[in-house]
Amino acid sequence: MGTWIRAVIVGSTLALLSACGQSTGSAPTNAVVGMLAKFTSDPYFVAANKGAEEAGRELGLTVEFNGPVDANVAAQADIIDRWVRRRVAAIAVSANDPNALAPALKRAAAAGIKTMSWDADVAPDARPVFLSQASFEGMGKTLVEMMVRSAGTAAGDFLIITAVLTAPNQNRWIEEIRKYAAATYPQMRIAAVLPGDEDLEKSKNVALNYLQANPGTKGVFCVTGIATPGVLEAVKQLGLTGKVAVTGLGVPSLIRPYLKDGSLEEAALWNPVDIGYAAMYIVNAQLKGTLSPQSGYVAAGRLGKLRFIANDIVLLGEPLIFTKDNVDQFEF
Amino acid sequence: MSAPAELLPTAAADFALRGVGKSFAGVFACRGIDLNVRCGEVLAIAGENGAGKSTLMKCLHGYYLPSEGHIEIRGVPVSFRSPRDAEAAGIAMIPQEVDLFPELSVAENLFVGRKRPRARWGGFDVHAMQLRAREILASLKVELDVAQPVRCLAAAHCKLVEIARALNQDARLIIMDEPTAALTEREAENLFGVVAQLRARGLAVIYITHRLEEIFRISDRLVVLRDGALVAAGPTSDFDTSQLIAAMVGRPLEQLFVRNPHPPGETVLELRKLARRGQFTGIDLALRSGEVLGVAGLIGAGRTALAQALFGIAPADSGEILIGGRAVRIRSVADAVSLGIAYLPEERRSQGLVLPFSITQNISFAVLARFTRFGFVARRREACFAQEEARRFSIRGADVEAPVEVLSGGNQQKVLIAKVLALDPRIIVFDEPTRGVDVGAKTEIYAVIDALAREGKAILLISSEMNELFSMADRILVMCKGRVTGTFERDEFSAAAIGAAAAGVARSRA
Amino acid sequence: MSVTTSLRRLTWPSRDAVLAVLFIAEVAMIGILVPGYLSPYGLLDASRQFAEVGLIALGMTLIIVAGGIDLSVGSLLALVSVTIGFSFQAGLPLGAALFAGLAVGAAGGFFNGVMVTSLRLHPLVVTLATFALYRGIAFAVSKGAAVSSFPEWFGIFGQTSIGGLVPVQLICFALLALVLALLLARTPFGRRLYAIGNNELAARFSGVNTALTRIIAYTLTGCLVGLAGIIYTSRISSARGNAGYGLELTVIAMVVLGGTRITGGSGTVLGTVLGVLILSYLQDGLTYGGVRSDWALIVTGAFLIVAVLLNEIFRRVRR
Amino acid sequence: MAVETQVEMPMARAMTSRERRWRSWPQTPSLVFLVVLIVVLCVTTPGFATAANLRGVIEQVAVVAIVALAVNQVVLAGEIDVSTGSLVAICSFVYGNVALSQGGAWLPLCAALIAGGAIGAVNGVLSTYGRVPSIVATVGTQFILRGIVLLAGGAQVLNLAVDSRSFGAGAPLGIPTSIVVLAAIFLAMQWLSSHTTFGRDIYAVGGNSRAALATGLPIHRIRLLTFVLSGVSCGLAAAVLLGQIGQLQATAATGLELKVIAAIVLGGTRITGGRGSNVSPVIGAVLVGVILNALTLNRVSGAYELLVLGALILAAVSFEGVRQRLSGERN
Repeated sequence: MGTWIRAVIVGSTLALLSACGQSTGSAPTNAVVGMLAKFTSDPYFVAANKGAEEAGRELGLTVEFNGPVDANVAAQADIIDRWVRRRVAAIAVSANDPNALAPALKRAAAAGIKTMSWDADVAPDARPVFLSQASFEGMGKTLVEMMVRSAGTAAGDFLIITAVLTAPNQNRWIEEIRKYAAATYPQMRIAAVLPGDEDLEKSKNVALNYLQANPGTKGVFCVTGIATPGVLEAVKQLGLTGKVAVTGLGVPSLIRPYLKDGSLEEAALWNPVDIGYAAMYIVNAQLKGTLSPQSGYVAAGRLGKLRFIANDIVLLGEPLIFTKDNVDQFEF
Repeated sequence: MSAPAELLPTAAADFALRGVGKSFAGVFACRGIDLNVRCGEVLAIAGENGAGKSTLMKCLHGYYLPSEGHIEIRGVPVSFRSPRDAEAAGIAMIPQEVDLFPELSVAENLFVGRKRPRARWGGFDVHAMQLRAREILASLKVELDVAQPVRCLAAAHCKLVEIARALNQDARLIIMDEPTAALTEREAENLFGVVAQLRARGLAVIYITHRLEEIFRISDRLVVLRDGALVAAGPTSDFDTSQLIAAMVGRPLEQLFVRNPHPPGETVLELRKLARRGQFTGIDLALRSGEVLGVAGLIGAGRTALAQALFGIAPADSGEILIGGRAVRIRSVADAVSLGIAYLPEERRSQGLVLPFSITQNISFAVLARFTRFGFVARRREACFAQEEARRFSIRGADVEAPVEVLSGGNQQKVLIAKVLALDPRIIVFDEPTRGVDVGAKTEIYAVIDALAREGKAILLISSEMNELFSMADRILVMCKGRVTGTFERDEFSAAAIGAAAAGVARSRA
Repeated sequence: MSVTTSLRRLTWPSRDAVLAVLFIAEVAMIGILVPGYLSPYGLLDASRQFAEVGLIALGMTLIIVAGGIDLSVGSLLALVSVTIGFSFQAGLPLGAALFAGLAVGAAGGFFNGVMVTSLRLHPLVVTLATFALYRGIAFAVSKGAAVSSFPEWFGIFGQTSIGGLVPVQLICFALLALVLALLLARTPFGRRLYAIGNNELAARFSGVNTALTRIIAYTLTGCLVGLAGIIYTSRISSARGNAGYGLELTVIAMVVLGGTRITGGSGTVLGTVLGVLILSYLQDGLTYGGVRSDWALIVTGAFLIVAVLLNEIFRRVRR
Repeated sequence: MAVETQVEMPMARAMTSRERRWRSWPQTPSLVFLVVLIVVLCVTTPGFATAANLRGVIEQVAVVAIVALAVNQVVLAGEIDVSTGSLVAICSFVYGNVALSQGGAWLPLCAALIAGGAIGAVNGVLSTYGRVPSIVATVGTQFILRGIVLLAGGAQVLNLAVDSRSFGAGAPLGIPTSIVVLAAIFLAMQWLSSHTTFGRDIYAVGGNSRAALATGLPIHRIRLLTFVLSGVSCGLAAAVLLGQIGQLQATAATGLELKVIAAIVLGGTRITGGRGSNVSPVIGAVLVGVILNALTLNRVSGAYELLVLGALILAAVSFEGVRQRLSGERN
């Protein structure tokens, strides 16, 4: 490359940089809330975004929804950093890793941006408040009880299909399932925990391979909504419907056909629209400075008052349980 | 010398070039060429590298569109837009390097780009293809397993497959570019037989070669190109070697090879029972300083393997190597270089040069350490060195920053020699140093070898050209099937004896 | 050289210049469309996002120039990160854990190089195997868990800025870019890499230990992956097995966008730096402007194709 | 430019033509590896050697194998296609939506095949006439297509009716449909390779593109067509995939492209083109399927899955490398 070209390039870069340096002082766009999902383009998070936008309209907040295309935690940190540079008013995150986002969120807080977490928590010292969809203990209990109802027994071998082995929420639920089962149903044995990698096909194949070799398995817990239809397909294909019970988390729109044809009796989830909706109300309270754990409650529009279950955790409510009778009432 | 008109009447020409010229970026590689070829004759085209032979043939084969002039087939002007058009018109070209499809079978190679025999149910008929392939090869008196992949074949067989390919497309004119370059003399002999058959069948053959004796051996007529123009043409019988050379280089050459006698010195290199499994075995030789030891033999006799063992590329696995009387081990190229051994590989484009590199970068490549200061290459010193070397070896036609891929074959070879000699070796192995090089450059290369011998270097000269060995070597060592089958002093040189030793007929005598 | 060629060389801009103009035009365009984007602080801070891929791309340039490729870099990054985290958790002092990470990176690269040269298989095949193997080891070691209990000072590699303006990893990247640019363009080692990429046989016949040279290139890349792993782990202060997932294709895309020929023998470190900057700032600008990642993916893909297409057209016009 | 080394060859070992051909088959080492692995698993792993399990394994690798069979042709022609993951996803999206609005299976299949073929053609045009290296062009389209699927289909929930799932579910003749589809594609490719001019030309172009050009083969068009083939196969694979899982997922088939390439090279196809067979990708895919199946059967924790897979791939690849070294072949 000719030297003169190099000179032109360096010169023009510097000129551009200095020219734009002056625009730095422009006022930060107000009342923009960054809503960070684990990944975009997933029915669950799209529904959460819908709720957040609904609340945004009610509260006069601009919700900017974003997230990585895969469950990439570094990309999440990048997006937070960009929001910090833009000085958005608040950031609400659902974290792929509890600790990985902590530094970025602390930087945000240092820049005067309100932060909170929803759906999947970050390290407690990195956010003032977490909106929990359901308590882990409650979820563990619900899942085990559903399984006992579906399988008709608590004795025998059970399989757990999880998301990825590193998923923090799933790992907590599995822990609570084991804990509750050990305490309440000592004959319940968790024979294996296998990852379905948040992929329908993989979840199906894993279940297929396992059940093929272990047809005596009493039931399969699906601790991620994506795995449930896959596992049901596997059970169906092996002709084990009615012999191997399936239950777990389930997004109503995905499990509707299985509830209808009887291959699935019950599945649980919270309302993802509500969690997005509630998150924005909490953010609004933070922005207004009215969030007060001492009061024990936070007002959340059409959801009424949400309870603080700890000094920094707000509980959305109890998980919803879907059956073939009530599933049509849910639009997510 | 004015360009003579071709001697044949136009009407007799089956294929003709009419005033064909081709220019690249305004510079003509050949211009105003008139050429006639009849069926049933072999036309040789002679000329130094860069004379425009290849360009002309590429025009005829449809690879290039002529910038001016046109091609006629039986008096009808035609225009080829691709080799495919030319092949459809019955013109086939057999390139210098084997250009087949290694993973396809012999039979399939004959049909690539051609219509394959169809089977009734759609698709093509493999058996019909194999049958046809066997027929064609049989007509050339060749027996091959047509179902085996070409990658398993020897070079000579590949050539024959290429000829069979041309026949399979019903070629009326076959252009052969240096077909014997990679063949042994016996295989070449075989090929001449095939060419004679083609002529007898009524095909036209255009034969390009640097080996003048081949021209006299097989051609009916010849044309000579120089600097892109046709400078001589006529029946081969009208020419003799010196006339032909004179026409090619534009000046009469009394003697092709100059050699100043020089008494050899101490023994520098000695091999004792050197062997490498599957390649050569029991090699004994002694090489003195100031001596040129020729190595003759057919391809596959183990000559190159021996050279590469000496240079550490494929080390020997038993026997001794003594340099200056001391036993040494050569396990890598680095070992060989540090012992003062240099090797000029036979394939300059694939083994010798980095084509996109400049002349400078190629010449300095093996001795970069010499121009390295604080870990960086001192580019000015490097360029100075290259300039000096380029002058010394009279590398012409480009400045030293030009990539070597734009140079002619002769100049490329000189760059390679400069690069090899930059190592300042004591022992130099030249492996086919003049292959594919024009006569002028050849002489220059011989002069270099001669000068090196006079400087007291010990030289091993591997060559398949008997003439070259006879002119250059002080002694000739003959190899056959991995063994030394004869050693000849200068006064014993005889083509018959060496040929016999190379063929393994006579047992070692010297 | 003919007069016309030299004239054309002067009048037609070099590939690097085209890329540089493209980069400036891109940033300027984002600056116009997204108010507030162009601030020195912001532009510098954005470098946090590409320092890791950038470092790996520098090494990848050497490998690709020498006619190789390395698909295992993303997996190796995960292995480095896990090594740091879990050796620290097992009681190793953090400093030693960092060295262990670097060593694992170097060893991973070295292993790639040895396998590629000793098996004489295409590097795509070998590194596809280590692509699975390295992440496999990372998963097996971590068993899916993550380590995050790093001391405060670990943040200096990925979270702090010099003078509150220049992120530490940017300095690291710039320094290494300079070092590698010199290494490739000005040293005998670099010359050997080009020679191997163009004609490995000729390099061998010239006395180059081609196997060793290639092993060094892979090992160097491994070291850079190790460094990137340290920065990555520090930046998100957690070590886990799924780090750097899908990184390899991005890195290769950046290198090729920078004008390095994918089949080897040609390419520059400056070009790679520009390739890194162009793709990274494109993504940064898009997300900054509130464009969702899905859209960013589409724009990035389109930009990659168009840029290489343009590059190709320029190359043909120059001929 | 690939120039053969002119090393003088030793006298050839005595070997019959047939033996030599069998030994030089590209898929021989992986086939041996697979057979040994299966024998070992039959002995060590209860539940492995049942018909149902083996059928399951093949069903599970059907999608990868179908795509790999076509991408194998791309690789043989000297190019590469790493956009197949996103391609399958977008074809699934097309299939799913047509199935939802029109019902049935054949009409959606046609739509998916057309979509796949069209995108494959774009890949092909970019990589040949556009001179963009195919690894870059297809990385680019992979990004673009995934982005489009995520945007268009991310929030969409698609539950396929039974009659739209006939390519991946059910076993009307006692053999699961996905295996029938796979077998059909294999036979079609086999026929293409051995009995059509296009099929042989692919080998010619990949083995020696310079000579192919000189012969007048339309190398750009041949390569472009292999990309179209790859795209069409992605359409078919989408039909099988959706049939198997019954629901559309925007992140479906993420990372498929590397599995496909792994299957191809594991099976012994030379990544630089010209050498390989149609058996190669199937063997490669089945090999991976068998390994994963054996891990689950043995209840190996998921944490070790990738490690074992990686080690075995490395072993298989090394085996091939060592074999080539011993037999003096070059890669």
